[in-house]
Amino acid sequence: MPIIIDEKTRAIVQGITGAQGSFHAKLMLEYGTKIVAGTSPGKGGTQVYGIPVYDTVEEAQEKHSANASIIFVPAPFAADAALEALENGIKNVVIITEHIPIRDAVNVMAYVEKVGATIIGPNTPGIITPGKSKLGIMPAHIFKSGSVGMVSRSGTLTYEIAASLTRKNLGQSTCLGLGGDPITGLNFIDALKMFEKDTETKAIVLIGEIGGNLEELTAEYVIREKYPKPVVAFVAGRSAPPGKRMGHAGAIIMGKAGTAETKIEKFRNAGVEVAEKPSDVAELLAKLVI
Amino acid sequence: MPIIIDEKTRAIVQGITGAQGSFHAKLMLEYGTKIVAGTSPGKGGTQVYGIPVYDTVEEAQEKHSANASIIFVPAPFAADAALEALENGIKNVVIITEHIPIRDAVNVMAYVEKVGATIIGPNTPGIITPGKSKLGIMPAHIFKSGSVGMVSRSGTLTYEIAASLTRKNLGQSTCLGLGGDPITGLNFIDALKMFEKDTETKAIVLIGEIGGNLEELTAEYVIREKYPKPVVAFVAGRSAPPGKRMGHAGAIIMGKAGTAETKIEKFRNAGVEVAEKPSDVAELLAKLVI
Amino acid sequence: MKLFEYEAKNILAKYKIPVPNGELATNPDQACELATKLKPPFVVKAQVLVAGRGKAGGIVFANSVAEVEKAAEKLLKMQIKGIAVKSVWIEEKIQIKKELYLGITTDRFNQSYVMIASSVGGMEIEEIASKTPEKIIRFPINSQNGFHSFHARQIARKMGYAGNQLSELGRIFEGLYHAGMDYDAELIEMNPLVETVDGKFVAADARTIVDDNALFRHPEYKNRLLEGESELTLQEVEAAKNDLAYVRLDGDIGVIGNGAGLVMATLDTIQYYGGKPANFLDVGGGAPAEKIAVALKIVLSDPNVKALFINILGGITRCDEVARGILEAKSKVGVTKPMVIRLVGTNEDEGKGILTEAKIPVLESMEDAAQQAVAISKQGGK
Amino acid sequence: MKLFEYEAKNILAKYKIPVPNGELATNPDQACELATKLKPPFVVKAQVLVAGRGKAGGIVFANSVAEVEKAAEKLLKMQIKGIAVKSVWIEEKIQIKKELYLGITTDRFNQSYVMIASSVGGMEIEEIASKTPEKIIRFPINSQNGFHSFHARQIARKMGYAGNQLSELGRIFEGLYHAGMDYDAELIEMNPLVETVDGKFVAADARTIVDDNALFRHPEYKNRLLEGESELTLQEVEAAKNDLAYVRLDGDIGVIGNGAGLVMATLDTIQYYGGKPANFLDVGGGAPAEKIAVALKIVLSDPNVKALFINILGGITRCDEVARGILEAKSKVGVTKPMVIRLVGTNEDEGKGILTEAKIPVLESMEDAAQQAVAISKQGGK
Repeated sequence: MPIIIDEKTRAIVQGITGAQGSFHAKLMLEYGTKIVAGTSPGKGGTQVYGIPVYDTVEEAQEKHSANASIIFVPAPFAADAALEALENGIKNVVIITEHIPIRDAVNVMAYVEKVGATIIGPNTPGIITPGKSKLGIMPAHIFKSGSVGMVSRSGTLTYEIAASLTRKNLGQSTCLGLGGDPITGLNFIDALKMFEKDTETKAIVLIGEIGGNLEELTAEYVIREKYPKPVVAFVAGRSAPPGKRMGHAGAIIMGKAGTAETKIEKFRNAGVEVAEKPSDVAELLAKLVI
Repeated sequence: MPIIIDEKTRAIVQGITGAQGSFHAKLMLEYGTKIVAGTSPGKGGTQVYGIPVYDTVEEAQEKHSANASIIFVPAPFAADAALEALENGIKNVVIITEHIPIRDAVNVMAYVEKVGATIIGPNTPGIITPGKSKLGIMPAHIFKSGSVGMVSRSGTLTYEIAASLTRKNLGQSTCLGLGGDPITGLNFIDALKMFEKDTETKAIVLIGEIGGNLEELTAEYVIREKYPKPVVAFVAGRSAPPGKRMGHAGAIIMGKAGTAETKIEKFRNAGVEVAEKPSDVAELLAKLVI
Repeated sequence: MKLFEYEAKNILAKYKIPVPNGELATNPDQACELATKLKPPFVVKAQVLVAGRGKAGGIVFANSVAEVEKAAEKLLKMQIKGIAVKSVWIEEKIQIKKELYLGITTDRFNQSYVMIASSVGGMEIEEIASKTPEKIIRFPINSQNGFHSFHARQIARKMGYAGNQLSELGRIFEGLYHAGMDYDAELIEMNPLVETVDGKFVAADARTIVDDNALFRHPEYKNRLLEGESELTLQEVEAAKNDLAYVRLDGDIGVIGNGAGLVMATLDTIQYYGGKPANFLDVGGGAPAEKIAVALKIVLSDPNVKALFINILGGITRCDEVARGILEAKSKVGVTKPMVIRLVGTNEDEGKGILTEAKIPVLESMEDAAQQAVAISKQGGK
Repeated sequence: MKLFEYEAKNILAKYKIPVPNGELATNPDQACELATKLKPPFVVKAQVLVAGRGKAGGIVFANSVAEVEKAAEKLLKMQIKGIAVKSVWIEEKIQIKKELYLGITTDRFNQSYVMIASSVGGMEIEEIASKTPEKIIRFPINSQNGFHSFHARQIARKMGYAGNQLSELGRIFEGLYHAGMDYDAELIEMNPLVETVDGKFVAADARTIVDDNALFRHPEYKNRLLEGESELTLQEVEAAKNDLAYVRLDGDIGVIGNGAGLVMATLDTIQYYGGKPANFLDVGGGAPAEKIAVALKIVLSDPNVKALFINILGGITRCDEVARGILEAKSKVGVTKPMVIRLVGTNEDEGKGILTEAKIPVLESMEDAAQQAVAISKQGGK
């Protein structure tokens, strides 16, 4: 069984009537994801590609009992949407929305901690279990079912590397974007734990970037737990000058902490192979999984 | 065993350097209560009647591992003190302070609900297990060890009735003031549950007053659970005109709800004896416990 | 502390809750001038803090500026339940389709704030609760989790709204929550919250009671309270200044005690023995001598009082301080009415000693003291 | 968004955190006049948003009003790291006994805010952390429970304070927390927080970075950002106005991509093949054609750019919109530099179709495209 989502996942789309929400609801449906309902306050009673739309998650849940949600709600209202999903019993929530204020994200995560749920994102491309289910905005055709687990802080870079894996016939069990914001739900270590239990996953690709210390902590975790499956990493931002924010709040380096160099060094010390450029990931992986 | 406190209780006094805090710390010590430490931010390192004073509960706990606290801190800072006690592992907290804003009290109670602890008060005279321990400001000499459990929304009225019980040789197991504020920790039902389990308690005196619907809910509880021990009630405020606030936030009647009449009627329907005046409580009780 | 309607509406407006356009006037000329800024028809409303203003004639409709002037003139000469009308609120009249109720108050049992909503409004919430209990929605608020706009939408849905109206109500409910929290309201309500004929929502009347204990966070209101700009009588203002809880009643036995429960039981006992209390006065916990003296002064300033009943059971309050306060009042204010004093509890012996030395008798039983006070009052205070 | 020191200090003062008395001046005369309101000796500080202001000579001590005028004159003519000094902050000099550090930032791993305190201050927190790691106190904040004054006192105690100083530090820390939350600070720090010779505490320097994503809650700063009153270059202001993330670098290959990770990897790959990127430009997710056109315009306005490398991997971004944006830029702005375009993902076929029709070649491999862009730049953009 892959991680978090599979063919049995029943999902709602929050913010389904917006341009992105409706566009991707259609793509997800076409991919085979069970999208059972959508929500959009003020648009209750309408339909989007045949999906019933409700004003509240409460009503959607009364009628459809979903177990996952994907959020396309604009940033100022996205934290509210996430809390709405969680309070109405949905345990897996993917937040696509970017530009959510940090304070809002912190509040959501504190609530998650209390109720026990899984948040992917915010500012994530989502999650895909190729051939089974997709809760995200990734272009589906670049993925292929297989045994490589992928977890990444960067959206488009995930596509880049997933596509190169697929070209080399290295299919994926589940691909998961953590999200590029300073505060996100799942982290690398959570994902490694899930992939460890998943019998379909034989090796893991981990895509990091400058800023923060999640990669460093993950490297320590790999050493401490003698992580049993092979891991290949790529870290974006080697050429980034310190102190400059690169594109989103996640990618900023302060002084020495969080540079690509320290992250790469820590990974290598932990026995994690680190690729020089995106296309090298597939080559390193091919050697490991044969 | 009596309820909540006994001779093994180890307590700290928060706000011990104030006039009330130090005065009652002394009285509690004299009564035999194990007061192991006091706190008062800015006064750490001093002593009050031989009790060591600390700036923080954290430090007091490192050195004395108390399991109860009594708070005399001024109203604007009292909620902070309660949270400090709770976060530092103290599970029984008595808040003597009156005039705590409702919003602050609500925040404390929401935290209590999360961590599981017992709050008595605010705006309470505290709790006394006669002959064993006293965490409160009640004049000790009016109490006497025995088998009547008392629980009350009113401080001085508790003394009034406890004294009349003692005069009739009706001793008390534990006497407990819920506090006169609109938001308090323990309620009548919580106390009834505790007294039910306490083998020393043979009968319960319940002192209510106008305002709110706690008495009504308690009467319903007594019926629903077929409460096994005899209960005698007194309700203050028969002569109060509606819509006027009587002395503290607790004692206000809005329209028909919360009048003495409705409370007394509900109690009588539940088989609870209701006294006409304070001195009648002891007489009704004497008949019940013989 | 109750706020005036215009204050409550100004708060709502700050939280982007629609209220009728309006202006406050303290004389008919000003009313006339301000009305020209508004669109007719108008409603002119007496700003007083007593309930039942409408039935007492405190709300007048006006179709023209001239009628506003007349209404203001009439209202500003009125007394409503003994309170003089000092200002009027002139606002544009709303075209009502439906009246709703929305309020936030405290829920003792759940130890939380609770939002109460009803698709029936315009009368007291207690009346709504007894007439159409099935229309009352109680929504407890978890203060750790907060009240979010999705909660507001869930409530709006239960009230029977959908679509844009649901979203708009959601915004209004969320605004009310933040207003209530920020202003430490123990009650904040819009009653009625009106659905207009064009499907919009407007708070046609608003009521806010600020938690007295939180006034230190709201000095703007604390100051107004102390300056007497409120519904309080002179005695009540004096009491509030001294942190005493005083309520005037219609009898002739002045009562002073410590603890709301005890004072209420004292009133009840007086009544039980056939007497009539002149007031409720709770000196609270730990009152020093000066406060006791002020309490006596306040109670004695009521000409109806024929006898004084002081009932103290000391816990945090010390009997010696009470005794000293009584002597202080005797020497400074001069106590001309007969006093019945009952004094037991903390430092009881010192307190009794002080009074006995001053030749003031002290009783031990509340019932005995009550009977004695009733007897004195029946003899006309002799 | 970084705030100026004086803005950061004004925020602290609002939360009752002691800051030195000070005034802001934009010319030497004004500096002279305002200094008379303050007590000498003075410190005159250039208000710029770049780090290392002190080492660059941006802080001048002055013993008299005349010296303040001179200092202001000098500073207001200065450029610090290429940024012109437009204003100076004149404040009273503090008698320092000890320098402390206190800041609040985010903790990715714990998904929370974290307060960082140290009894050593005055240098960058990273330097403190590497020199005296044992002096760093990390205190995670649970946003549901909040940060209360007792938390603040616990931290002060760990910093080695007791008694009144502990209480005072507690008040300051609590104030910093509320300031940070209310202003949506992703970083708020007092460095140094000074213990003065008389045992008081004063925030001698202050830094605040407001979360860009929360600027909709803080229009006062959002407006200043857009008006260019900040540290940003012209291109950066233009980018911010259009919600584009742009960072100027020192190479000659202009880069446009979608997604920070991909754009960074693009820069890395250019560097890997021996080229030098001229900028970072992330159009973000789902950029419409107009935004792509603006991105091209911004990158092309940098005279150093010899070649343009557009690297798009569409997810939420649609390739057809990107293609239309490129054509729009070509027709409106005129693209004179050679372009290398790599375009795959959502609506890839439509996008390629549009560009192919316009005779613009499209590549599929990022590495191939990078190598081609590097080759063009090495030939001087031909």
